[in-house]
Amino acid sequence: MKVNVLAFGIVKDIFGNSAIDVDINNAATVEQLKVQLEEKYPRLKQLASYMVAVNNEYAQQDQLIEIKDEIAIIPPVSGG
Amino acid sequence: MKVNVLAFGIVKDIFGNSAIDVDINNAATVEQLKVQLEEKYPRLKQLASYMVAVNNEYAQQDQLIEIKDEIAIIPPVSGG
Amino acid sequence: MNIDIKILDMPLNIQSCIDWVMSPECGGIDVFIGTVRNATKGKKVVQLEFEAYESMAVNEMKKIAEDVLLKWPVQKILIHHRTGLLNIGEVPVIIAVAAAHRAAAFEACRYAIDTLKQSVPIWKKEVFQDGEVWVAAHP
Amino acid sequence: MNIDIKILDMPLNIQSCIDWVMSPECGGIDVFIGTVRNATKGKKVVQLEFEAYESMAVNEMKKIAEDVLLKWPVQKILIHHRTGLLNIGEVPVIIAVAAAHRAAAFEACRYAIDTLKQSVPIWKKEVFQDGEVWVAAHP
Repeated sequence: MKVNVLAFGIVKDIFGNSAIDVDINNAATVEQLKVQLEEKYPRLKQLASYMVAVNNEYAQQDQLIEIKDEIAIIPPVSGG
Repeated sequence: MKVNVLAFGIVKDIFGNSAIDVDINNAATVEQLKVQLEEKYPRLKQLASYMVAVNNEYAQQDQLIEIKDEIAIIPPVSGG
Repeated sequence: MNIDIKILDMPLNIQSCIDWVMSPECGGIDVFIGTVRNATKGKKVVQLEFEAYESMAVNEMKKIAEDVLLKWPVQKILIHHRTGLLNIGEVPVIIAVAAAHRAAAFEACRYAIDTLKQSVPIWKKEVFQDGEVWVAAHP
Repeated sequence: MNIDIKILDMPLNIQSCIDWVMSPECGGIDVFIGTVRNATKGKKVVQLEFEAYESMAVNEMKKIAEDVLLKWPVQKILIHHRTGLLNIGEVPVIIAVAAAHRAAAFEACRYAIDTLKQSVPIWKKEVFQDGEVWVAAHP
């Protein structure tokens, strides 16, 4: 299935875009999405860390991704 | 010698005035001044505590009082 | 309502933030105001740019505020964060906490800014004369 | 000068206090604002009256500010205290501390208000509907 992944901060630079479409297996987990993204965008692995948010909440590695989810890549935050 | 003693807060009520003149011995200490004041104004002893300031500084019990000193009775502070 | 959370792309108004948290029941207000410093690690900063994942950032800021109200006897808490390009001396964040007693106001305000910096999806880019850098992105 | 100490018998101006401590080198400002509460120990307060031994109070406030500059990496500290009759919601005290990093600002501001309440010769009289009381005078 195709999901849309939002990018912020440095991840926008890495993707070259503020959102990208990614083809993932049905019933893919957050971890599987990360592996797939890191293959296509190796610079993700150079970050201090990054999280995935699903529907505006930080997601666990084993969380299943569903077609209608709002997915976002969250590099280290630095607000305030 | 005669010294002028400033009063603040509840001590103004106790003295009935914002300053009083007190006759003390030459070379009297802060402690001796307190004893003398407490004899004349027993309500001082009912305070939670009180300090004497000499020339805008908190004074020790054994500090000698001099004729030109600015003396003030400092009941428990409650600013802020 | 005793929580006010906002992400704004215009200058924050400090006085109106303080006015909002004041109430006849409160005895102390602690306010934290972040400001844009002119240097970082000895290097001159020209501007800062703040970007937010707005819907999620508001969520996370609300969680912080709700946590504060659970953990401390606090009457009101306000968290405003600005986005966009900021010059030196401008204010990216204001947190104001009103409580009957000052200890709660201080502790809650400190907790709120510390937690905001850890969990709220907002990013800061430092703009130098010779380039720019997303803060904290790399080890 | 990096210390601003004042005792005033007119309303304190919060915004101008904050403006005074702000500087391009500072990254965080912590501000404590005392306000007059409408009740104390469950009893309704009508007004507060603040009296200061002004010359000594300014001395003691300066000591606090100088202590702060010795103990913490703080850029500027302002302490303003008001005297006279204050109504509910009015502001008797403002302490603003600017530092490069927020931890110092928070700790110094907390220290300043805690110490002020212990050592600065200022007195507060609570005015109730049925009388008045000098706070903390009696055990």
